[in-house]
Amino acid sequence: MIKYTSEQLFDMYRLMVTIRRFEDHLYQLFLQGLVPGTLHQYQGQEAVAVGVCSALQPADIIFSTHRPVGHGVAKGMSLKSIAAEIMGKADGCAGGKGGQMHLTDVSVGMMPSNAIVGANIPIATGAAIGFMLRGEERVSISFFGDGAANIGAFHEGINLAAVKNAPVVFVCENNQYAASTHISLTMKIENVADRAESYGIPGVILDGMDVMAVRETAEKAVERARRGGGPTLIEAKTYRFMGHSRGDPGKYRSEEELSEWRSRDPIPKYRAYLEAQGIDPLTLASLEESVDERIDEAVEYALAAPEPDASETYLNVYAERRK
Amino acid sequence: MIKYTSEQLFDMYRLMVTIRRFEDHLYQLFLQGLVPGTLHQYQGQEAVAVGVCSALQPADIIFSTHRPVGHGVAKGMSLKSIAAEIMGKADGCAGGKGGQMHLTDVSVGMMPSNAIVGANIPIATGAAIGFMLRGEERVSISFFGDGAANIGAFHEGINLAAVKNAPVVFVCENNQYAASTHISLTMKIENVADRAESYGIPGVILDGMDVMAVRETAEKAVERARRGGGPTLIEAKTYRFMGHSRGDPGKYRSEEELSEWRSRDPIPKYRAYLEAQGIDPLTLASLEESVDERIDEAVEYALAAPEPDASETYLNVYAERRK
Amino acid sequence: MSLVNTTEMTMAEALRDAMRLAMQEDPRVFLLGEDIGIKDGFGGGFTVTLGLSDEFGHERVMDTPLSEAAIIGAAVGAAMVGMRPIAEMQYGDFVFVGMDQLVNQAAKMHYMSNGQVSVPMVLRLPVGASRRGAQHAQSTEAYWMHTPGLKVVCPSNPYDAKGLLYAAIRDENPVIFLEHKLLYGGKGGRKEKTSIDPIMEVPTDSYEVPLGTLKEVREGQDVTILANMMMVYRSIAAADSLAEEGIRAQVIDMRCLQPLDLDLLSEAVKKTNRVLIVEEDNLTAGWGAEIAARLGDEVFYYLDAPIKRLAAPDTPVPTAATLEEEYLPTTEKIVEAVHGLLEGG
Amino acid sequence: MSLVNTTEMTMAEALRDAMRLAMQEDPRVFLLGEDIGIKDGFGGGFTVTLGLSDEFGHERVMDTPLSEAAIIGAAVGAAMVGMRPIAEMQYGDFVFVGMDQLVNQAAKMHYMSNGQVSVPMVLRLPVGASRRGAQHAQSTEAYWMHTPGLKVVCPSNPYDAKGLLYAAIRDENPVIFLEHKLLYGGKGGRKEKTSIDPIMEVPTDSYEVPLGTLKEVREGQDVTILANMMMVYRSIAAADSLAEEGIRAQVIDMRCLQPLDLDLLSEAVKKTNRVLIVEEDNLTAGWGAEIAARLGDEVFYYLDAPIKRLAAPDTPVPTAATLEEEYLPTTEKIVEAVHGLLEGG
Ligand SMILES: Cc1ncc(C[n+]2csc(CCOP(=O)(O)OP(=O)(O)O)c2C)c(N)n1
Ligand SMILES: Cc1ncc(C[n+]2csc(CCOP(=O)(O)OP(=O)(O)O)c2C)c(N)n1
Ligand SMILES: [Mg+2]
Ligand SMILES: [Mg+2]
Repeated sequence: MIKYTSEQLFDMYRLMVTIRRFEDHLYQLFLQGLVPGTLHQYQGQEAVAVGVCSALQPADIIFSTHRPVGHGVAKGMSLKSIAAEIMGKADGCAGGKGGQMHLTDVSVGMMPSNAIVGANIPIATGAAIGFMLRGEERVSISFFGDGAANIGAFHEGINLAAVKNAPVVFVCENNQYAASTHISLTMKIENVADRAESYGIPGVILDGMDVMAVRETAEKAVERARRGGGPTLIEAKTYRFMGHSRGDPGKYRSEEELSEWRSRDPIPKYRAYLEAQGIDPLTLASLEESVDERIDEAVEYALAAPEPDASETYLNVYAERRK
Repeated sequence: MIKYTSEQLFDMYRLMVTIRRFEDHLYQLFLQGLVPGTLHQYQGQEAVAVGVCSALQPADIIFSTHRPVGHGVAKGMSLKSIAAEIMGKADGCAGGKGGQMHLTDVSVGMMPSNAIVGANIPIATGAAIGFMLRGEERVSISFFGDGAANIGAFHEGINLAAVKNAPVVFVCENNQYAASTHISLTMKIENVADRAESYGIPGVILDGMDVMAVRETAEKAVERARRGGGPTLIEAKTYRFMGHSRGDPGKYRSEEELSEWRSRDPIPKYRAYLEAQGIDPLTLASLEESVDERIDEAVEYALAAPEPDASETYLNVYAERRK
Repeated sequence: MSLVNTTEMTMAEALRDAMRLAMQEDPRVFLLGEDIGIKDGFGGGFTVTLGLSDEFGHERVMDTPLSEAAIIGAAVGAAMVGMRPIAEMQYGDFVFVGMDQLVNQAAKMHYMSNGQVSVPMVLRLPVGASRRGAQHAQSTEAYWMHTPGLKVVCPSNPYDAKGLLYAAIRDENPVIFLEHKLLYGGKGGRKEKTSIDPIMEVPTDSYEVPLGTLKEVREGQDVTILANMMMVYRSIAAADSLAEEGIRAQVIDMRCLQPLDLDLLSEAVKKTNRVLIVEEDNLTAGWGAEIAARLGDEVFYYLDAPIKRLAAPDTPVPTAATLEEEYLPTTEKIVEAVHGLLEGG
Repeated sequence: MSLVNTTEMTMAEALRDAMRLAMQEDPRVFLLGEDIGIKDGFGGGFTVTLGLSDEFGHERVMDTPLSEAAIIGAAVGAAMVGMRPIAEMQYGDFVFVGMDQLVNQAAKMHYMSNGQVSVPMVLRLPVGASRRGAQHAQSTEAYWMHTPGLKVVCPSNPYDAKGLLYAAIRDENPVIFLEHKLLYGGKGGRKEKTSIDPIMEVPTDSYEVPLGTLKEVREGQDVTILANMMMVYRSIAAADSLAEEGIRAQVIDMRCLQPLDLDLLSEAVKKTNRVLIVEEDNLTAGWGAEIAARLGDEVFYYLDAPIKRLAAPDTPVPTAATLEEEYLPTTEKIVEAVHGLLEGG
């Protein structure tokens, strides 16, 4: 039973392929020493960002993390603005001031991504409270990882959202690791979603490598929140194919584990699903080609973009009074 | 089936009556303007402090809160040192520097009580980790209220204790209120103990007005911790008969609620239990008398004790190197 | 020439009035904190929000669980989507539980987003020693002055309190608003032991006292005393006693530490050539250190004596009355310090 | 006369060695933090704990969940029962998540208990800008200088790093130990982009560099430059270039800000009569402000020019290279500031 239009199905595929190839391209640039700062990459987790963001209305907003490229692309940011920001260029989405961990484009609802693990949870709750007070039927999404599930902000932010019935959906991307530390060392229980019971809200565990499953679950939770049914804690079991950040070879992970999860790569899985629905592989191939073109364009744009002028350093510390 | 000696039973009664009458006496002093600082009183919750502390070995330690008098008395602090500290006198347990919210007597295992709600939870976990590393068979206890169950330190402290299997027992005194805010406004679930599941440790709910039930539950949890079985979260349903602090008339609580809980006063309940065990009411009466004498002595001592010398202000900021 | 309608107000009443008027005028303004709106409750730690939940309801005067990181974090999030939250810490010292949300989020959000997002919020911190010990007495100005992106306000009287709070609510940036416990003017059971309760005629309408301004509260040609909150009163008392010795001490109320009106200070010191900074918090790396360092550079050649600072010693705040009194700068100590200054230091 | 056995060490190796020796000598010493002991892991954010868990096991080199309030709080609790914990924040900026445990607990415990309990712990904070933006670059010294009960240490070279860390571990008080990211001397993939990797001969045995001491790293009669961590190197480079113009600049390494050796500073300034303070963190209410205010009082009559401060502007730390470079004080700016000082300011 396909309840999505082929346009929606294509869109999801386009976004997932874009994220994967864009991140792979950035990694190559890093190897060539062309990436000035750090890199926390999203390959392997594409189904979560795309599944959740495709379940949103345009006016809904997302709060991302130190690993924001997938969320930014899925929410509709331009590849140019992301690439330029990662390269520390003036035309970056934050003028080079934010950098890879601080991507933002309010015009598409991508709120500033946060390099403090877990800090976006109470912030997303506050945005949702803001929507309630303004009578706006908007929903806010908080993305975070398995590591974030053990920090105080997770507990306080979700509990506040629960008692205020705030229109926020908490999406935990459990990729099994917080940097080099496996989740078995940081929690005695297996599922982050089981912690939803402490706050009296629904907790849902799902296969984060299945974009359709993610989208359907996200749609239910987002509509529930929009209708005043309060927050949901979604735990997407997933995996990152790269190290934690730029130079991390990831030796703390076994080869077997990595290849086992690679075998569940969300993109070939979804491509097989599309083909099973009778979609012509050539269409997908041409779509992938257009993705590559857009990525090359964006990277060229970023590499050619000017550095921010030194005088920018002193601007935007304080916001001016709006009349 | 009485598994406690009559001496132990008497001891518990003596301690509960001491706490009740001592706090009542301090309230009278407050009304006479003789208490310089603040007061957060323990009347109504005596069974929890006495039940838990009587389950401990002498070398075990407790971490108390802004409402520490009951814990301090139950752990064996002298009434004189408590009264003098509350009066801000030099002979107070902390020389007048700590005050009512910062009672401490390390010689009896009463670690400095904490005026930051929830802050003693990770500290108690750290002490327990210290015992493990030192190979000492000691247990640390963290007391806190229902309000503390919603703060980040609760989540981080208990989770760390759980993953390290630390010998610590968390005792939540759920007296239904955090200052003027009823628990129904701060948590969507009913029982704090249910949050134990988030950390993979046992959670136990008990009638905090029944000192025997508290002691038995505490003994199991303390021995479990001492044997390396890890932490337990105990939730004692209890009630405070006074306002939140010194001048609070507690109008946010209904008369019915207060009188309903007063009808479950832990002291007459325990006294009835003792008499049912055949203990002569006269023995209890004389015991109460000796309590009153000791309280009067302690209050006189405190009222007569000297103020700390101004020069003390500058001492004990930094600890000297011990050779 | 329309007469301004005024009425007698305590600090608590003036602060409450500023919030009430702001909420009436602007639906984006809302309050959140512990025990601030509970029916028959406290009206916040020091009665400042008493009655507001009856007028505006429990959504706009929102009681929260005991979760300071979530209180500040939610204020940041709400401000980012167009609201103008006023969050209360029941005591200023509890801000450290939510410090990341203030220092790493609220203060840096506008800059890190290159101006795309701003965080128009006020965080109210009751400060100052009040016989409750080290975790219920800190003033904390210096932490906020060292955090770019925050504004820091510390009124000493009801008129300034109402005007500065009203201006802070309308500011586009996170404002740390310090309120001294002994100046609230609480009545009955809520009256603080050692409080000075300034009561003043305050305009009933809304008005702004612009952030970034300081106020000379006493003229004097011989020495300039810079003080804030409770220390303004002790400095004025000291100036009165100095006047009896013919020493004319100027007192400037440092009601806003960020942005800082350095020109006003420089002009003042150019005339008096001697400066004493009086600060309730600990001496080392206090707000006074920055003022002394700035003026020591700006008006170096006008100084006839070194810039002196009188502050609390570098100890946590003790609880007992005799110790708290020793800890706090007193009028006598201020007089003594001025004498030292006049003898060329 | 026994020759001291030495070997070449980077900062990371010197710090690791101090901890290794302390752990060998004293069973009370243990480490806790994120990713510090994971098999085939990072060895902490900057390789400082690499290999220690192989030697001492995973209890004494304890990996924790991502919970900074619990990491610091557990260190406080363990220290209170006789252990000597060394906690690591992966980046200094994350300390704000656990700030209450540091400012309200660790710093005040000894005082509030009137000496009954002490908190002998070390909190290691990797600091300094490294192209990762405002939440991964703060230095934070000033916050700790303003918190009585804490000691503050910030070494610039491997010799001092090992000796100061060893002394900090043996101190009875909570010590905030700042380690600059660009001085670690990381190798291979972990090498920071803009790092200066000081490698030095360091004694192989354990030794203490006493807390509370400062170090003249370059003599000079004309001006005194006070700097810490990375700014020591930029100040020395500036002194070299000034020397070519015949200007003799003294450079003092401010390796310990609390306790502070004010006498050494006063004596130095009495000779040079001119002072420039160079600080990587934001200017306003930075550690330089306290030093300028103190010296401005102590040696006022010896100053031939106002005490100058050169620090980062009052902005969060920008990420892009051109902006970070503009933000950080540079050797050129130091030279310029000294010229300004010599022309009488
Ligand atoms: C409060 C805080 N502590 C530590 C760090 C350093 N750090 C950045 S990402 C990370 C691991 C986070 O793991 P998780 O939340 O699972 O996200 P993932 O990286 O797996 O996407 C750590 C320890 C940080 N940024 N913030
Ligand atoms: C972090 C923090 N926030 C707020 C306060 C102010 N305060 C002191 S006690 C209290 C209520 C605590 O309620 P609970 O934990 O249930 O303890 P109880 O007073 O009921 O024993 C509050 C809000 C504080 N001391 N610490
Ligand atoms: Mg993870
Ligand atoms: Mg309670």
